[in-house]
Amino acid sequence: MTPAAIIEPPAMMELHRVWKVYSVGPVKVPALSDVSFQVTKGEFVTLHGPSGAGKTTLLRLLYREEIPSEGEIQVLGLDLARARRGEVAALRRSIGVVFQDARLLPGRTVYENVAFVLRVLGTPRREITARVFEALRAVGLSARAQAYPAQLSQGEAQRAALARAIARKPLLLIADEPTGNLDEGMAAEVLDVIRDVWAGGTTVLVATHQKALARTLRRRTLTLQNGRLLKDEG
Amino acid sequence: MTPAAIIEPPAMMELHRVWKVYSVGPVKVPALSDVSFQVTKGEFVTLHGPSGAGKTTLLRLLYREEIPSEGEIQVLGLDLARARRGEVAALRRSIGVVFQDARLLPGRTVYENVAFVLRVLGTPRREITARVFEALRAVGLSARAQAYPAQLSQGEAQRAALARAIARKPLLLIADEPTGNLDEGMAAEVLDVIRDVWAGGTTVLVATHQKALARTLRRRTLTLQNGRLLKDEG
Amino acid sequence: MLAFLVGEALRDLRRAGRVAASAILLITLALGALGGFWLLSTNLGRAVGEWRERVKLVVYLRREPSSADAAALVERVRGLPGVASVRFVGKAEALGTLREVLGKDAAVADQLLQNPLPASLEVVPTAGGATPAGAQALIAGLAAMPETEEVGGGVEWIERFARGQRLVTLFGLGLGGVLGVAAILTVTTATTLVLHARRDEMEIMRLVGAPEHIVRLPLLLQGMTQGLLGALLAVWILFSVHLLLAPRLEPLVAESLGLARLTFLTPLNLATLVVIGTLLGGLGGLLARGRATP
Amino acid sequence: MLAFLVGEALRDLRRAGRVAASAILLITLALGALGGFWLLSTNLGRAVGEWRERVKLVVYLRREPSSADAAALVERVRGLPGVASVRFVGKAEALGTLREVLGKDAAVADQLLQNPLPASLEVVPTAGGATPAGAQALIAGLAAMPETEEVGGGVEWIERFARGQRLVTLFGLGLGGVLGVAAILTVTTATTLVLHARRDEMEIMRLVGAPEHIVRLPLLLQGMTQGLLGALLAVWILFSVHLLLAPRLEPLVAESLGLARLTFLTPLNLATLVVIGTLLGGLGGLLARGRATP
Ligand SMILES: Nc1ncnc2c1ncn2[C@@H]1O[C@H](COP(=O)(O)OP(=O)(O)OP(=O)(O)O)[C@@H](O)[C@H]1O
Ligand SMILES: Nc1ncnc2c1ncn2[C@@H]1O[C@H](COP(=O)(O)OP(=O)(O)OP(=O)(O)O)[C@@H](O)[C@H]1O
Ligand SMILES: [Mg+2]
Ligand SMILES: [Mg+2]
Repeated sequence: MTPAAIIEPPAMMELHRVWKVYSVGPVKVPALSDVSFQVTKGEFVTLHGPSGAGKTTLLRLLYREEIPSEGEIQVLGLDLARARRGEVAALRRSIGVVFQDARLLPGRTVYENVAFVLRVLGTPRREITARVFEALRAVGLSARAQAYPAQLSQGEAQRAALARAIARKPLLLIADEPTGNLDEGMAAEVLDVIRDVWAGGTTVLVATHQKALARTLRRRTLTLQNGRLLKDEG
Repeated sequence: MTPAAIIEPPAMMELHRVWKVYSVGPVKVPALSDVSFQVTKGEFVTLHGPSGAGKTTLLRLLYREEIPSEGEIQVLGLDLARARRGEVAALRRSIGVVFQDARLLPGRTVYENVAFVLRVLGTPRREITARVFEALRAVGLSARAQAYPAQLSQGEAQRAALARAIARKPLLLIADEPTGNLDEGMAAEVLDVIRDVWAGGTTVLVATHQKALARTLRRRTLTLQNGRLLKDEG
Repeated sequence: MLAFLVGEALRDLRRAGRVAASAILLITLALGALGGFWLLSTNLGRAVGEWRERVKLVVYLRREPSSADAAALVERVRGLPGVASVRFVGKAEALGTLREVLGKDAAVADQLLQNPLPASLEVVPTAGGATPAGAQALIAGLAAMPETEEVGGGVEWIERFARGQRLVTLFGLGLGGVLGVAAILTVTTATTLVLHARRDEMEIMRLVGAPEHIVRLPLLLQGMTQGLLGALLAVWILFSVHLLLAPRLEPLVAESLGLARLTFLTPLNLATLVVIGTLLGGLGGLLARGRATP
Repeated sequence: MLAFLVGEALRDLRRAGRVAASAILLITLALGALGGFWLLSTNLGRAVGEWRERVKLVVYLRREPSSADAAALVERVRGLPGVASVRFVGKAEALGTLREVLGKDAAVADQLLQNPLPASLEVVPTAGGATPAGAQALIAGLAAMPETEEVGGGVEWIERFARGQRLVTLFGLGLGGVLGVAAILTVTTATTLVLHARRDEMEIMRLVGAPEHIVRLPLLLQGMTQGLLGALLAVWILFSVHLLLAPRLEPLVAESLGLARLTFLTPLNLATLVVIGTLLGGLGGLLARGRATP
């Protein structure tokens, strides 16, 4: 399934002098300026920064929803600048992403949304139901399995996106504000789920604007501000 | 512009034994169960509750995006069960809503999104530019005026929605998690903006799942859980 | 407020891009077909008019009347119902005509000892007299005159004429049916396209309290603009095709239908096409609605 | 995996609802028009074939040959290039024909002292001999024979025939052009519709790493299903229309084109229509793409 290069990566990800400049009409918006860092396999990294700091932009570069204006990015040993379409798809299947805006398939129920990625991975049919419900139970959504995305509250949608990301047991889990729409109790539960996934060997990268959350996690924290990497500590 | 009944309302809003039950296939989801309360003109009310408690559902009923399964709702003196389409539109023009998912017009820039509601209200053209920039400055977005919604970070989109809601100086401001995607510093600024609007005479209803926020505001707080109104205190 | 509405309609049209172009072309196609049929039917109608003038009944007379008697007879026949015009043909004229008709074989006529052809009246019936039933009555009336030896000559023309009209009608019905389907499809598709492009936007507009006319009118104006553009395009295409093909088709048409010229649509026809297009487009815009307020 | 893909295609089709129905009907319309033209052109082709048999040249002979000489002459003419068949018409037969042609005026023929009509050969040209150029050569050859008095009779038929063929070709080109536009529009519109309905979904699928064939193939299958349904509908409509109209049109057609029967399309023609429809639909599905990976 995954190309040989992905099996034993030198580093989970590696960014070298990455810039991302958006053009809005004549205006240039530098969303990321000269960002370099490395994450090794099995790390748990928190990406912290205020609104508009460039957190989502950085994560998007990692699964190649965007390409950098300058600089080099390697994820799971794959050089994203040179990757072919099939390789990008294979890479994305190894990464579980919790999008900030959930991005569930609008025409499918919660169950079908989670089952879809498993089918795409070629998971045998008889395993799928069990694994989908296991993931939904973990995020506390098994009761809403038959609901369509438009029928979910914001917090529920985000948890469904988390279930979709973890059901496939990814090598890398990227979560963009996974607790942004959750109350404290629910947020703690969701963090426990993410910690369990990490304990199972998955590398984790969580973006958040909540200082408190970053502190709670007590992990390596990258701090972004105005597109610059201010601190790398923990 | 606004019907006579709206000018001197007996109460800003009044809910009487309101139920909202959604059907998801054969399953009935009771999002709100037997909710009754009143808000008078000039109040600042916080609606608190965990994810899925029914906060968004309750707010939707107030500007009639949804209709209750049972019970009666009056807003600004208008009985929503009996309101005609033109009356509903007039009511919505008197209410500023910050949607949880921002809901900006996707084909228009931030400036145009804010200007649109002013034009709809019949604001003279020469006033519009000044008022739009005043609102954008208040939420710290004047630099992003020419960006389209897809070019905003989540936090920026939510602030644009707030600018749109306050630019028209509404009688009632409804804000659904206005700080959900904001860091602490930005959240405090946004709350100051909302307090200023309230100080100008607007009645305010803010929904949040953040206990800390509800406590900071030290205002009347309605607490929802599983669709039931648990507490009404402050 | 009007400037605002028109501005909204234009920006929508610009943004709709390929979708709008597609809707415009669909309307062009439907109107082009309609106009083409109209063109056809106008010219067929003219052909039918000319055919009618060729329909004539021949009343063979028992003997050649004096010229005064002939004039009186012509007067009398002209008074019968269903008669448009009457012409007297003397024996000598009849032989002359036969000689022309024979052409190569005219030698036959030269060999005659005496003129065996009878004098006759050529009767052109009115539109009413040219229907199968009207012709029946007219023939009966003509046959009943004491001067008449026999009536003949035109009946098969009348039937051919009636068949020709049936053919045109059938053709029109068939094409009309197909066009009806095309027009309905055009409107439905345009509506669906516009709807898809605007549903979110319309819903948000309603939620911020935009009055219904501000939500809908731009769509209506946009639809009407599309319809107008489509119609103008169709008129232009029809005109070009007519300009290009008419000179080439005329010899063939002259032979098969007996028309010397293929006329184009009148300005009134063209204006009607443009109005229909605008209304069709407007209907598409009008039908499009976002999620209704509950 | 196949079951998954087919399942995806069917669920998309179901969800597309009105949009899919619209696309299907557009394909039906385009194929119906194509099939209708085909039907027309098949029958016109048959009519042209029958016209050709009516084209004949008449060689008027200086004097009536003996029956042995006549047979030899016929043999010789048959050997000329461009000649399909030859028939000898004696003086007596010619007068009999004239009498039939005169009908009402046959009295003229009875008054003759002697038969003034010449004997003749009726020459039917081959397809090559029936072109304007071929006829020119054939007429020259026939005129050069010592027995020939004059050649005539068929030239205007040949020109009429050539014009008829030109008319059919022009008609075909015109209709073909309109159909081309309709087909392209159909595909574009179907593509746009499908795209609008699926753009978000396809983008999300790509983001979760679905391989390109899983993103695209259901769309292709869905498009092909739409095309297939549209084509079958078109065939059914053509069949019904033919069944309904053919008996009514046949008398008119017999008169104007000389065809006794209007034939339907062959099974091969129908299969081709169905294949074209399926390919058109598939093309629409194939062209639709979400936002490309950067
Ligand atoms: N597609 C785009 N086009 C133009 N500018 C963009 C685009 N996407 C993001 N930006 C800008 O880049 C900056 C960083 O955006 P980003 O979404 O990465 O922020 P963020 O840290 O995720 O913020 P938040 O916490 O609010 O989600 C913002 O100023 C934003 O307006
Ligand atoms: N359209 C709908 N159809 C079916 N169920 C719905 C619909 N909208 C909301 N619900 C359900 O109603 C309940 C309340 O939803 P609501 O959006 O009001 O929650 P909330 O308090 O706003 O949550 P959050 O803080 O996560 O936004 C949830 O369980 C949700 O799944
Ligand atoms: Mg973000
Ligand atoms: Mg909510």
